Amino acid sequence: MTQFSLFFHRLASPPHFYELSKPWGRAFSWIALVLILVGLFGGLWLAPRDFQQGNGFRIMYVHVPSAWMSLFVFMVMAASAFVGLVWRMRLAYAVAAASAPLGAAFTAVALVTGSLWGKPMWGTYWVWDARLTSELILFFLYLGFITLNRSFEDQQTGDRAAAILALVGAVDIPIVHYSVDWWQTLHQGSSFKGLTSEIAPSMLWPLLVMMTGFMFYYGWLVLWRTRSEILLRESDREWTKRVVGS
Amino acid sequence: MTSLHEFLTMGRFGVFVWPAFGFGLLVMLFNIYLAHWREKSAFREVREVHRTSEENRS
Amino acid sequence: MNPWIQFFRSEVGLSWRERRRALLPLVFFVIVASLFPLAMSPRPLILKLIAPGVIWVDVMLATFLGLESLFRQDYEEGVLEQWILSPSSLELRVFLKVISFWTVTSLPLIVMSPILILWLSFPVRALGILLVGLFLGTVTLSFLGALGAALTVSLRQSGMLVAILLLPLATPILIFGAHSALLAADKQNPRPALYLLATLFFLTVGLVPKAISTALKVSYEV
Amino acid sequence: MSSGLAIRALELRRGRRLLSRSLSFELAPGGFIELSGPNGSGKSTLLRVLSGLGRLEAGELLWDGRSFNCASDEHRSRTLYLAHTDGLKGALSGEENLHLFASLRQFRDRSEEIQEGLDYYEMTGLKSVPCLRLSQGQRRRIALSRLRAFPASLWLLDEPTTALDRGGIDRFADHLSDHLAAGGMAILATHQSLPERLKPAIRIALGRSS
Repeated sequence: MTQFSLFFHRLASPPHFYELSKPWGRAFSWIALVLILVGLFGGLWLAPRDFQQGNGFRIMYVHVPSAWMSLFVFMVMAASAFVGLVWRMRLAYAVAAASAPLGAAFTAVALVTGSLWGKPMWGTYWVWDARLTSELILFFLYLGFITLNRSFEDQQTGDRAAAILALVGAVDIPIVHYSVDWWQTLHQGSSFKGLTSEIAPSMLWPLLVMMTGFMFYYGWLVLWRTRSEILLRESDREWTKRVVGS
Repeated sequence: MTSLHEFLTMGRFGVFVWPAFGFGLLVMLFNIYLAHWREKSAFREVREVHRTSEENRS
Repeated sequence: MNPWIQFFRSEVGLSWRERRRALLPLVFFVIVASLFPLAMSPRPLILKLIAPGVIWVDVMLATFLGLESLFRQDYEEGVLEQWILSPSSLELRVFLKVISFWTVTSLPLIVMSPILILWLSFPVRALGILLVGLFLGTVTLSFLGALGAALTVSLRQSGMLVAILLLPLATPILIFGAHSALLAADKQNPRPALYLLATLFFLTVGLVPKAISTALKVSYEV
Repeated sequence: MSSGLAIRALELRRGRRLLSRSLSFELAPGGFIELSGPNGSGKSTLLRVLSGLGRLEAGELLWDGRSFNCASDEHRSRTLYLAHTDGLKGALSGEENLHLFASLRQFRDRSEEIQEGLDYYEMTGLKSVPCLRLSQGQRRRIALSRLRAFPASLWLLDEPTTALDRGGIDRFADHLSDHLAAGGMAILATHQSLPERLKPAIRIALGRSS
């Protein structure tokens, strides 16, 4: 067993995961804090005004990372749902259940900041732009996952049912995005080409730093929440008594 | 950014930029609180399960 | 006689025997469609624009609400257990069950829709495209709704839940379906929309039965 | 022990609770196992796992010495599982239910055997009455006639004799003895005591989780 797969094998067993994830979580939280602060400083202070939108474009530094995270977290959810269904790993279900609320939060942020960005640019808070509309539908998918996951008194059935929904949802997201895009071009000509096409390097690096910061922030929170979820799912096992008893 | 004034007002966009970052910060902090609350309720429930299974066995 | 045909006939026969329950979606469909002129204005110019959208959203809701308890009775009577234990393909059995539901519940909606949409002053020449779109759409929606019914089969009542879970997934069908009729009404070429809808039709009919049978097995592996 | 069913170190779980200490037993053809134990002790769960419905937590299953998967079509075609619920559609009559069951078991035509099964359990007179109008005992008799109409070497019966009257129990006892005499096997979960003439090869008492 090579060192690498030994690590994963031990990580996959809930008690080891519970202990191993704590130091990693703490590390992620500090890295996330530093990256986000640097990104904010770069984005809000250093980056030059956009000749078209003035300072309004700075909303991008919170909108784009959260929009990207809302998609990334759904893919993590779908992947762990698949692992859970195929290899029957409780830890995988715990990761999916832990990620769902975080993904929903990122989607909410993306929606609100998107409409706040829309006001100065298009004059209205909500415009049926293809990306925002897909984000809205993604938000409903997250709510569907959370609702289904928690509507069974046996958690295992809830996990598996929600996992199937997550997999079907993951297949559906690109289709939804394409159909909304098709619908958008049908009515309003080509959808708004955002700023990202010709973005100056001094504007770009803070965006990448912010996105990485968000990833670590998600990493920290998902490890933390997964610990609680795995505790709930393993409450019949002995090791949870030691953890909870203290 | 030329001056602190421009930073604060964001050149007439402040009314959109700051609420956007404010909401983002609010949600990220709320996430942390939720995670903390979830851990507390998980601990409470697992203690409950262990207590009842103790009673069943005795 | 081939066991599959025997199974399909008994399913259709059974739903036909309880057609009062199966026709509720039709009544729902007619009532909801006739609410819109009251809510908006009777002027044909306005109604014409919203007609396809009204019919399609109405069909979607009627299908999901009609499908909610597709497997529940079989689950409670222990018959679903025998399906899973039978040495034959569960996917094909689920496929036949959904088609039998479609025949008894969705087909009347399609037959009724031309009348309703003409009330909404929809041009007659575009009726053909509407019916093709509704055929493809209702079958696809029936399979998606059946997935929702399978995911929630062990819940006491899950009326709204099935709609909430599946509506986001059904938006592409709504978009292509409603717009194929809208484009036809405006004398534009509806074919691209119909082809896209047909793609979703084959994708759903091909993949979703597998998801449904997994969902049914999940509710048993307590 | 080559022929028959063998279970090694089987562990059962319902939801989060471990149901029983690990179980091991071997059942030779011609014998049956009597499963007893209070409610919730895992009787039904064991039957469901062996029928291929439930998920095995741990343990190994052998059929004639060869390991097998409960959820395989091969195992399902040689097993008949009678659950707590009779598995009968209320809107259909007894006969229609059995024909539907025939299509489930992929039989093209099974009418004689179905007729014979209904005759054996004295349900011919009521065969076209919708099941929801039959009494619990009558429905149980139709469910049991399924065992007669369709071949299976392993029977998994969850309280087969509930709601049966004295005559019904005797008929079932004869039916079971014929099945065993023909080399069949069975696992019965029961509350009531079985007629004395039925001698279980193995008795397993599932207590509260130990």
